[in-house]
Amino acid sequence: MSEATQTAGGVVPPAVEGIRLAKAFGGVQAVDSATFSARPGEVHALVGENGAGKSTLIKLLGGRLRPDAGEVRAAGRKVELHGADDAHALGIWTVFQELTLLPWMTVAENLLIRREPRGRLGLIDRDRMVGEADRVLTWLGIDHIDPRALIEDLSLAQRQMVEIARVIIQDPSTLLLDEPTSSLGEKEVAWLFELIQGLRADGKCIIFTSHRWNEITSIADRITIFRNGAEVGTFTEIDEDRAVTLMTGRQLEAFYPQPPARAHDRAVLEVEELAGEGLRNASLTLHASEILGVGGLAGHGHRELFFSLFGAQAHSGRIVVDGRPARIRSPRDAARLGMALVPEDRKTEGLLLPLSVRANLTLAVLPAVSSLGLIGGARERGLAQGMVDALKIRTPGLGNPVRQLSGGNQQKVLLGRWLLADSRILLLYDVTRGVDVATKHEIYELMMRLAGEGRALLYYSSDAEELAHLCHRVLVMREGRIAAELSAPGITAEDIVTAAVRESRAAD
Amino acid sequence: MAKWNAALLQPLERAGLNRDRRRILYAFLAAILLFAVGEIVHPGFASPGSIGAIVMVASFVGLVAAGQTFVVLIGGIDLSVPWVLNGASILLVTSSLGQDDRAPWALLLTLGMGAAAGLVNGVAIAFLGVPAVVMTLAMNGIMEGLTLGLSGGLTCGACASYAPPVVADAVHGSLFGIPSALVLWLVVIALVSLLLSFTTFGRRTYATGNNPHASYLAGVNVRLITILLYVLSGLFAALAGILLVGFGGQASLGMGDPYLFQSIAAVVIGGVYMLGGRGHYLGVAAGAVTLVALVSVLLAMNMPDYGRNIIYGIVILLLLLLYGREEAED
Amino acid sequence: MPPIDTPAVPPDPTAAAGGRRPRRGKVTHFLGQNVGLVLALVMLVAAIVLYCAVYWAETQSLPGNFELTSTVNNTMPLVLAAIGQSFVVLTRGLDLSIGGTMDLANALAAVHIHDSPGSMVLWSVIVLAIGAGLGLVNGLLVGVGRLQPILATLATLSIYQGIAIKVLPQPGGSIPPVYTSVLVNPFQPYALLYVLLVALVWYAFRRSRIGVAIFAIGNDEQSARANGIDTVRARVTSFTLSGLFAGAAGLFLAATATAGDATTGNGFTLTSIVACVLGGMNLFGGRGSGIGVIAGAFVTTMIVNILFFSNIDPLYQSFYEGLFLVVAVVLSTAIGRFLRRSR
Amino acid sequence: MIGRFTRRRFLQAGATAAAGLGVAGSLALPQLAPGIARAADKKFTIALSNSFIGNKWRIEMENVFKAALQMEPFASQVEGSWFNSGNDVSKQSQQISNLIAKKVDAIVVNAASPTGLNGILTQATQRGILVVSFDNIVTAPSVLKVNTDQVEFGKKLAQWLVDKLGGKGNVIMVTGVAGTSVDLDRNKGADEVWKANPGIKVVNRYTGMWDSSTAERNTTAILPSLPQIDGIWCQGGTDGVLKAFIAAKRPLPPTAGEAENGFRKFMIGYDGHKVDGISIGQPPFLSVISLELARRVLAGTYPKKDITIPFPYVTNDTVKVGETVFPDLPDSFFADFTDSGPDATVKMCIDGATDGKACPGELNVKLPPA
Repeated sequence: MSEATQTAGGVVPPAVEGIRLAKAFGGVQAVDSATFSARPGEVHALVGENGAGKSTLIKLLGGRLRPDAGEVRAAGRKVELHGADDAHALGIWTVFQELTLLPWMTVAENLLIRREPRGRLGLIDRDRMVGEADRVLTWLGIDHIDPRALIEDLSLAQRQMVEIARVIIQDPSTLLLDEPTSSLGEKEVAWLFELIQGLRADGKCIIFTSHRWNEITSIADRITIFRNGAEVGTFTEIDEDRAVTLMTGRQLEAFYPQPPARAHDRAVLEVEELAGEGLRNASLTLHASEILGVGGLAGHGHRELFFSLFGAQAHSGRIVVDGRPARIRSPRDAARLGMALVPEDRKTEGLLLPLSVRANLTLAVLPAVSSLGLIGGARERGLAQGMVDALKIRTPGLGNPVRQLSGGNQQKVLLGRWLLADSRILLLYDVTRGVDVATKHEIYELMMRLAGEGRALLYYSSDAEELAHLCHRVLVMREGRIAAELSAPGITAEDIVTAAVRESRAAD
Repeated sequence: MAKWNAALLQPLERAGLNRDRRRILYAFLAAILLFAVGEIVHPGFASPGSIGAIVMVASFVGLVAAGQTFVVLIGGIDLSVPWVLNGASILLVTSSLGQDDRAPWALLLTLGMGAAAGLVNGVAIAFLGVPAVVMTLAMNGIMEGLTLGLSGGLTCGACASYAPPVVADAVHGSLFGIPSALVLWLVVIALVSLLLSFTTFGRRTYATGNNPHASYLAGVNVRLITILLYVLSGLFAALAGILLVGFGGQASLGMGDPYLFQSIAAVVIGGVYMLGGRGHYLGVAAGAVTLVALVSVLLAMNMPDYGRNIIYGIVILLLLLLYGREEAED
Repeated sequence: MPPIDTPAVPPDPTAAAGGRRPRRGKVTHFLGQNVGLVLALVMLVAAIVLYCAVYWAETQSLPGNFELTSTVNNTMPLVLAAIGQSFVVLTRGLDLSIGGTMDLANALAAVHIHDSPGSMVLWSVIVLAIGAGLGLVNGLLVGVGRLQPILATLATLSIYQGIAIKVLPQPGGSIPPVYTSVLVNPFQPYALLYVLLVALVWYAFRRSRIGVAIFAIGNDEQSARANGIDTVRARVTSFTLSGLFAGAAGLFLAATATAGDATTGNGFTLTSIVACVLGGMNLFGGRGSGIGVIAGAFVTTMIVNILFFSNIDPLYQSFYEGLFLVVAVVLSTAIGRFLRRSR
Repeated sequence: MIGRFTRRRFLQAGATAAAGLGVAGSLALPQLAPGIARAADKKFTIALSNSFIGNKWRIEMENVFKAALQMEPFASQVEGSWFNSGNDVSKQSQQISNLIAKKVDAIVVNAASPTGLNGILTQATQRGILVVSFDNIVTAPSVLKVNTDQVEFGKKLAQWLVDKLGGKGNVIMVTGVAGTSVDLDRNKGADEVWKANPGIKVVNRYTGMWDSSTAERNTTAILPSLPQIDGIWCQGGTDGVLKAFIAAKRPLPPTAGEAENGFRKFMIGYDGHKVDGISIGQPPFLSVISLELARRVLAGTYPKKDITIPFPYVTNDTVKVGETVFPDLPDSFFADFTDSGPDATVKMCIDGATDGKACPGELNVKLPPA
């Protein structure tokens, strides 16, 4: 089962292996009998759709999760990883997608946490710590980051670099990187790849996940494709079309539905010179029946754009809804104008996990199901059930806590909430992230249907592929501005990524 | 242990008793258990008269705890209860001068004062971002200073007035053989439960308590809800003040002092989650009865004061650990 | 561990993004990152100035050695209690049992400390150990029993108070004068040394592994765990430290009083929180400085002094106190926000 | 009624303290303007340092003090001021420090703790300041003490009950705030009497916290499970206990209690209920006696010695409307703000107690013979 590499010195076992690993979360099988292996001295890319189980696999290999079944091996020996420390002891280090930096502590403190230089009386010598951190940053070529700065005050790209730096200086023998480039610009990516190549030359094993195909092909020695929680295959050479087919289980064209023809040319949302924290004079126009994509690197103002439009962030500029100037100072204002925001993090920003499916669905339309403030039980159930049926939300019952639902169904509940409110301008922020493939497809279909009904969709996705296939137009944001506008047909994911990283500086 | 627990819980779960409802059940069971223990150590403790008296006393705690429940449901706390209650009791007698015909206005004024104190708390917490602990603590001091200062330390001419007879009768009288203070409490229990479980306001309260940010993004006016909940807390503290005046006949300084600790304890015993979002007033009502029954059992046992403090703390800890164990099971 | 000896990684920094930017000075960073502390110190200075002004108006002289000594001595218990509280506040908790722990420490000290140096040292250590032990119990309830801090300590407060009354049923006992003069010398402000000591302890805490761990769980518990920090141990330690300092506060309270009273500690539960808030501690954890907390404790005493000399109707005093608290918190929040935004 | 602390109700007490700030204040009566008057005719400066102010007894105590300051001989000889600190020992300690800094001649203190202020008060006496403590007296030896005999208080109430019941019957004891000397002393006095009279059975003993409202609540909760009660021994909150009896439709047994106006109203018959009782009070005018003691010691006309005054008491036979009971005043009013009879220590008018206003004429405080 386990593969070994034949070298001059003899048989070198794989650096790290996962054998028939399985892991489920609340009924959802995130990883299902997955087998994976990576050698020392190679860069191994792990690709797959969002929700294919890559992140879970990385957590299993990195000791953050314990498998329900199967085993992890390091350097050929079966290991029990009870926590990060166990993995670290074996030289396995991970950079997670969710940053694990401490926001109100300095870069130096974060870089050297638990290995701070001690001075007299065994106390941490802060000056030396800063000096050491400065040395590390300089040596890694990221000395534009001030070691005394608070993490809170850094840009997302800088934080990502600190997170990577923190692991690199541990001298890992196996390095796991979960989407390390999602918030990095061109130069930062080049910086990272140079680091990775250096590590490879030194015989380290690097495993990383990414959504950017050109990055993957430019640096990976081998590629393992994941789908539905298990590996599909490992390749040294594969072209993108084939890879996408393997990832999605269907032809590229078949997987993404065609956006409906735009029936209207009526502008429903016009935004001029929108500015605020992280947002610099963004202007855009959204039409009825249109799916307007928004893309770019993480941390370049998308979130701020969506939240400002929805009234959840202070902003200046002009917003016109349906031809009438609108003052949107709170989500309630926005909702009243027929707008809806489906945020990326449904667990912390969207749903009320312990509350019932019913309560979550009707939260934005409570006045409609109540009279004199009293909720009409039957009416509420009727509306909620209607939406559950319409969106094919799989739930044991209306009264069950929404926590018990799978990610995709949770996302549908959130969409359903705003559909009940009959919102005509839907701000969809990375709604397919962490959603299983089947549900993802359903969400695409739903988006098309909604656009077909004349609703306007502003759609941000971290997956350029999605934007390329689903949108009428795509706006690419960079440093809080709209940097480029691409129009269908003929948008490709490469175009989007290129526009996003072009001229991009390491944002400071 | 875990299995054993699960085996025990499953039938309950199937009977529609989810965790929150189970907690109400526990609070009631604890009260019943205490009455049983009381009867053993002190025969006569569980007689109808005795239970009635304890429940009646519990109603005062229960009313203050209703206000506390509202703010705890959004993860807040109201430390201004003691002097809002005191202020209300003094305002009632000084404005009514013990006369029935002035009573309606005096009652309105008093409730209005409670609401106003809650309003200031709510606005400072919702808009100025003052932590609830700090704001309500300061409000307690502000109300104390104002009450003492304006009444000249309860030496004002009107300060000697009695509660209007209509108020006193409302507390001491009875309706269909049930003491009317108790009837009032039952009405409050019904209304508060209705408000929390069946109205849009209640739904938004739970939503806010569970996740204020998500609720805000769903169009809930989180600030307004927050303010209204603190207003309600002030209102209930004032209502308790009114009842206490009716109960004791006159206002006195320091009337509200015991009600802070007790209202919080009742909320805790009643199974309301201190970080917000979960819990029912029915449980809190049971918690208030449990608490007063506990104190009364200890009084009946002639337990010295230090022992009372210790047992009091231990019982709360045991209940918390029981709830906490269930939390882990989920 | 320094990475210089891993030459495999590119030694050429020019390949990387961005050029070296000039570093901002240490002091600039410190001020920008410790707005709460700076504001607390400013508030303290303002309070002292105001105090001197009203003092002058009343007595036509300036405060002297006696005023300094008594102010420091009277504030010492609060300084210690507030520092204890701050360890728990750093982890997003509150320790309501501080008053109970102080009561018990106070009672034990008054009952057991006798006139021999041996008994003084021995019982001081025992009392501190008991304080730490009570804190440990809180910590275990919160860290291992997973109870919310505010609830667990509300229950233990009642228990600790009960034990304190059992130990010392009525005010009494006595503290040898030697003990008093060592801790809170009535004639010279030697207690400033303890303030300094507390500041040094904080300094050391801030630079210790466990300090980093406690700050880390207040920053982001999950991240802290991901960084391999034993969050349970850190939490338990924060409560233990809180208990230890509450124990010390009880000793100082007994020393200033020269006798014991098992109820005098009660008020410190909430005053310690107030001192933390005035000292710029963030109640949501992870941010704050013990030095600020010390300043916060002294501000509360200064307010006592200022109101004393400004002829205010005593019946309204709580009103002014409450008002001051709200205004101070609202203002410092606003100023802090403004400073951060304008940076 | 001593102390009337509610210290143990930590949250409230803390809340008072919380703001952490202390205060003080002198109502700056014009004739009391500091400095000026003193320079003119060398008045004695005497300050009252009170702790908790949130109950009626303390208010009256302060009022009679204020009233006395406006009456002769004090008006021309003493420059007075008064300060409250709440139940915060550190705060009161700090205020006393400020009084020392102001170099007052004497401090009259009702302490937040019998021991908590010993340190600072000893300093005050070492600096030549005369300190007189009263009510909740302090244990520091250098401080003069003015009080009633608390053990005797408990004894007297108990003995009256024993006599009333013929040495046989069920009695309840409503105690005060645990952890205080006053509570312990009063209970001790009572227990001595019970011991000597085995026919008396104490069927229950619970706290009323020296507060009518709390006493009423606790009595209401416990009463239904108690057998017939033949007598009530109560340290404080007596009217609350009686109200609970009435609400429970129990007959009012002979009652030995404090000097609450409400209790005395029942003694003369109120609202259809009448109780046979003895009412003993901790007199609020202890502050005035302390003031007088301070004045005379400073003037050199009285030796430095502690004073124990007999507590004024009334029974159904002696209670008198307008003198020892006041139907128009609140139940929580302490009816013993003035002494009566030919040997009365202090005679104070009602305005003095309610408003702190001067009474007509001179104030004659009769200290025990030196």
